[in-house]
Amino acid sequence: MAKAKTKEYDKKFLIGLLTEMLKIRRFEEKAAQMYGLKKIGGFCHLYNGQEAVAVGSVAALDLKRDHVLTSYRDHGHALAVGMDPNVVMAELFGKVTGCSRGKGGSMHMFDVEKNFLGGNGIVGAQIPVATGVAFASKYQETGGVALCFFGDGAIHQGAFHESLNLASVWKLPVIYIVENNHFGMGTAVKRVSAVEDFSVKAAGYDMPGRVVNGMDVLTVYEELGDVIEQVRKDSVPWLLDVKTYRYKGHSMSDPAKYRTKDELEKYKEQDPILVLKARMLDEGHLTEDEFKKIDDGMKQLAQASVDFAESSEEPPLESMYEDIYV
Amino acid sequence: MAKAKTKEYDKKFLIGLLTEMLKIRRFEEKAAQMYGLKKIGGFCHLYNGQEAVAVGSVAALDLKRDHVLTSYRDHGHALAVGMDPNVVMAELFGKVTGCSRGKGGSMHMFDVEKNFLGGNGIVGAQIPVATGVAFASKYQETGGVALCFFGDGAIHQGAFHESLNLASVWKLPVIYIVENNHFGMGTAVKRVSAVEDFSVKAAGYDMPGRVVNGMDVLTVYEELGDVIEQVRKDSVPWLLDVKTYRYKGHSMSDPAKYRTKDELEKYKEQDPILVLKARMLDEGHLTEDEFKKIDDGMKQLAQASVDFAESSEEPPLESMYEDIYV
Amino acid sequence: MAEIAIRDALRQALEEEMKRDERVFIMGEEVAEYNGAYKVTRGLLDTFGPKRVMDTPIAELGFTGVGVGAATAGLRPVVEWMTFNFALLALDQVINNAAKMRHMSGGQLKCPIVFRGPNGPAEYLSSQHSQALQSLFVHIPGLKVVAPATAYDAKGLLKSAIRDDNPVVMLESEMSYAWTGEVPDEEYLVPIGEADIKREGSDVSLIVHSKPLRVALEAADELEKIGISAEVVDLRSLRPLDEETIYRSVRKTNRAVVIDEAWPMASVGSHVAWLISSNCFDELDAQVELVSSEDVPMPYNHTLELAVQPSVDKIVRAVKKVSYMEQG
Amino acid sequence: MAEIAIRDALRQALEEEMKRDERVFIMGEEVAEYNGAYKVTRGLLDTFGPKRVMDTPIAELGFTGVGVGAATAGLRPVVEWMTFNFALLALDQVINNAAKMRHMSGGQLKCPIVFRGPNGPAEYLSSQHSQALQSLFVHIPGLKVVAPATAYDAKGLLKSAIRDDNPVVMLESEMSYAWTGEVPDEEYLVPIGEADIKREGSDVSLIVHSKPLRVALEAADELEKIGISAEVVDLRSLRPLDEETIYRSVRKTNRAVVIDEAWPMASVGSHVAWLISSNCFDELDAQVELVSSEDVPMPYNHTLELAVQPSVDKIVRAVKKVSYMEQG
Ligand SMILES: Cc1ncc(C[n+]2csc(CCOP(=O)(O)OP(=O)(O)O)c2C)c(N)n1
Ligand SMILES: Cc1ncc(C[n+]2csc(CCOP(=O)(O)OP(=O)(O)O)c2C)c(N)n1
Ligand SMILES: [Mg+2]
Ligand SMILES: [Mg+2]
Repeated sequence: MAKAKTKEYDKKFLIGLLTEMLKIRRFEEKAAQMYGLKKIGGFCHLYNGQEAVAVGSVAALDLKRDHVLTSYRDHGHALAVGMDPNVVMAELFGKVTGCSRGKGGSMHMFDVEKNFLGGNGIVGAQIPVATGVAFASKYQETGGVALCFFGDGAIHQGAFHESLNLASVWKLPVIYIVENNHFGMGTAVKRVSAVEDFSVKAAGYDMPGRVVNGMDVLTVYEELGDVIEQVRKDSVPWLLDVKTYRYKGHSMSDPAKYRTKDELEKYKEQDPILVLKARMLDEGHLTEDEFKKIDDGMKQLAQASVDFAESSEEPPLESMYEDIYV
Repeated sequence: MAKAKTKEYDKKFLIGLLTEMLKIRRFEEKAAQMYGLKKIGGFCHLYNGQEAVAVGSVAALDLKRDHVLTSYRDHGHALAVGMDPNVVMAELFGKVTGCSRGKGGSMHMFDVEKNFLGGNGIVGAQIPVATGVAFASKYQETGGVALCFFGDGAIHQGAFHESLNLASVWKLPVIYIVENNHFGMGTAVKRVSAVEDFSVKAAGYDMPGRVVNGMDVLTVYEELGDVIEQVRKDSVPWLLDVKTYRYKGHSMSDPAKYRTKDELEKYKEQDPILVLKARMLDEGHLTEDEFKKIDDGMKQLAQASVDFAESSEEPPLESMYEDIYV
Repeated sequence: MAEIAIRDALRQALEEEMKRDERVFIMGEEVAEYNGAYKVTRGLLDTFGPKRVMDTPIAELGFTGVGVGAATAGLRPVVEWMTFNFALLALDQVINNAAKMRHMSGGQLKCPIVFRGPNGPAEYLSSQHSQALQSLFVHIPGLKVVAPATAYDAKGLLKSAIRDDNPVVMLESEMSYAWTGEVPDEEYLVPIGEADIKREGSDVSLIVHSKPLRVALEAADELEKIGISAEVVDLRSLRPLDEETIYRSVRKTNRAVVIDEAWPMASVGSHVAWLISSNCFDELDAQVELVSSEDVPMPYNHTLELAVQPSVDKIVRAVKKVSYMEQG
Repeated sequence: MAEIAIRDALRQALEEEMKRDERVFIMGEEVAEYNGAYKVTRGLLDTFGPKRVMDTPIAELGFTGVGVGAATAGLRPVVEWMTFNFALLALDQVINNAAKMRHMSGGQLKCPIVFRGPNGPAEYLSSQHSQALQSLFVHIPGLKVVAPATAYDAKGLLKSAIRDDNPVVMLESEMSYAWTGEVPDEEYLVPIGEADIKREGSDVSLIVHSKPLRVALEAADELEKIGISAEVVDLRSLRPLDEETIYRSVRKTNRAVVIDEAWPMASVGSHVAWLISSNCFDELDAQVELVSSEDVPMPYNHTLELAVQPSVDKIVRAVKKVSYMEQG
């Protein structure tokens, strides 16, 4: 795992990353709280702990031409691509002001203008779709790259295998990013995978692969920047195994008894927000006061999104017949 | 590709291999002829050229406890495991005396007593099934090994990926054998595969892999013997890329315009029957006369199977309601 | 008789059959260490160990096919799909292999396997996670399909399914796992292929299966209040279908409403409605009505998702329609 | 008007639409260099080059999903499945993605894609390769499904399908690719969702789709000989279904036989039979009969496989039954 190079970043950029991660963290905390109050139902897969992955990756993208696709654990990516927290929270509330008009809920955030194509609830099913999005970019010569996020559990799906071979044979500009949070629901990676580092699978598709430290947003940013540049230039797919960790249970109903408190605490010591904060304090790019101010702002944003969702309308009954056919 | 070691074989054993290969070759020629006469219909995928693969592999098996599964290109395996050519030909004719009572036809040869579990028409679908058969052998502690044959085209199916991971995680006694005849229908391997040697895929499942020369029956026998021994001992799966070639079109309706005559001729020079014959002549294990006698015998066997099939009954109409539920 | 939840009835069935027959084992995502996504397999790992209670990777096609192979080679697997929505990935192994193994081999092989898990809508899950997919399985000869809606039937049918030498698809329901019902202390089986009259009546037959049994029974209560006596026929088995019991009921009541939480087109519901229409043509006093799910993907919003499904109100309205009663 | 084969009509549709719209491309196994397993795409590689006519690996789930992604991102893919039997492997991408993309995104996305290939029994292929699987697709809201049986309809419907902004499943048939029929020289479309009366009649309605249209028409000829005037309604589109045209015909003839080469349970056939039973209840003089495939996996033996499918004889018998005529 390569470490973040000690590049020089300007303060504004770093503040941006920090803000994005805090935005997600505070939003997810709010979502959890609202779930507890039964304002949100169903599955609700939170992103706490994994913020550096979405934020670092998206920071390296050009969303005018690049695309992002992910699984049901999608609030983080939705916010990272720049979706308004209001419409994300409203979607969680099932309100008509939600990005998917209350049809999709937690697992199905979409924003076509931000080139964010969801939000897929079937484990691994976004992998062929993202491959097809990359296909379209190549076909239309947009220069766009598709970022395809999926979990460590998804890698054992046939869809992964079929897609990677296709992407390699057709030289598609797609980056497959395993968000390896070490568990698929209650199942530790090792119990269901023949290999520990998924990057070794890349060779089977004659594809470059790399392991990335997903707890450090700058590492993610730099590695992705590097890879995206290559993909844009050569139009060849990549496979990245990005190691990260989720602090919460798999979904809101999971008490996460399958792991130790120690393990969780160990990861929290490398918390991506703390890591970046420490570095910025260290480098003089941040003061505790500034941090608090940003953080408070993000808390307010999360609260505002709840207020927005609360005060939004339910979708009208007839809307059940809408959004099916064009 | 390892060459056949110059082990000492007794004449009887070598004659056995030669006889089996000739049995298949002459049977397939007969089948082609019968197809031309419209005695056989539908898809009919012949095995000419690939005989060394089934014969060499099965020779290394213990069919009291081991199992064989393959694709629709299954006449060769059926005969190699010792099925009576009569019931195989009768099945091709759709007669009630066929192994599958005229229900299965060319793609679905089965012999439960020979532990030959088919004969699967869906590309790659036998891969999970064979994995499950190995699972049962391990569960029941029979010491049995499952041989799973499939084509170079099948390797891109998700079923392959899911199965190999499962077999590796669960340490199942299964050997995955790509019968790499360089084409999936009209598609050359290189056009649809990111890699040329499939054995490289094994590492992605922490599994040993090897390339085998499938045109030499003794090589196949020795390599398989070696691998089977290891699998039986350690109960770990293997992936073998066995290079071979099919002389005929994909099925009887394919004129095979996608390859050159030269290429075909080049492979025919390494014809597995000729290769073994030459070696046996060389080593004094065979005379031309003996060869002719064996060959004539196999031609007669093929003809006898046609006679048997011809004179067999059609399945009764009511049988369409049979063999569905136990 | 003990009053237990459906999830526990299912667990008892698994436990009893695993004790009875060493060849029975269960596999699926999270069935072992996590005790099942919906806790149906709770405690089984402790009782039977990892050889017989196996967590799988998320690879529905692969592990379903492994089950098919294991069944073909002499074991009796129970494959749990975390939900039927994910089973779409495994359909090839179910339809092209499990359902055809015996046929393709001319009767040489058998494939004694149970595929089970929750089917149909749960709550707040949107369209990929709330599908009642029984039609896709019922359509296929070579499969059996059962759909219990009470603890008694769940246990008895699962035991029969495990003992059956054919592939059996068992439809459960997330929303009804917690429903309780009486289950005998002694061992019993519910035979596959027999419908059950869950409530006797004389004016109209409500034909139902799976979770909507409950709304059908509630609708019968409502109907009683307005003087309509509804008979509730619980199909329990969808393939084979107990046509005789259905027709006997309809020939008595002369009116039928079929309830199915799946989409209407090419569904179990419309099939049963046609069977009745055709086979009871002379006895029917009105057309057969179908109360299905709306023909739309399931929305996430809870009000909408309830509105999409069969309800007491919709059933009552359909009954009034076939009774030629003015709509309110 | 030229008389051309269905396969050529389909190719013309592809060619015209690919010329018309740069975003249209076709992919599938053997569609390019091999000119299509059934030669529907003959010559397209030469005309449009490898960018727009793409051979795929044998990876149905993968390339179908790639199509879905490409459609979502602005292209208009035509995905050829070598046969529908293999499409079972791709069903998750069709049902959970293509059919729901628009819904899950609250109307933000659209998925203009055509899935096509031969469906239904061919000859001497046994049970894995001879399945009529339309029910599985027709069941799903979010999809459109078309099933032409003439060259005219094949061309016109494929062109409409390619221009449609929704996912459209097009059922073709290996056995009918060679059937010829007249096709106008000028451009035309056949709208999705309109049934077509292929033969007018007054005594009984034969409702059919896909390949069995031919046996239905032959049966109508036979029936004429015994004085029964049969109207043949070709559904052409299965989703949406042109219910009005069906009912109009049945309200005229008062008798209906539905023909479907798929298995009977939870099928398009039994669904249509129920729709008629229910919506024409007062106009029907007899029950609606369904002539489906036998409820068995397809045997390889040719005599058996013919016996399994709908035939002129079976249709005539069904018509006699709904006409209360003595059986011979
Ligand atoms: C095909 C399929 N199978 C099962 C599920 C149920 N399920 C939802 S998430 C999940 C675990 C996925 O783990 P991973 O891919 O590691 O992603 P993470 O949740 O850790 O982000 C499972 C089994 C599903 N949604 N889709
Ligand atoms: C899932 C599936 N897709 C497509 C087909 C049609 N098909 C039959 S054989 C074949 C080519 C297979 O090639 P390969 O795996 O190399 O085996 P070979 O025929 O060379 O032995 C194809 C595409 C099929 N039977 N199943
Ligand atoms: Mg994970
Ligand atoms: Mg091949």
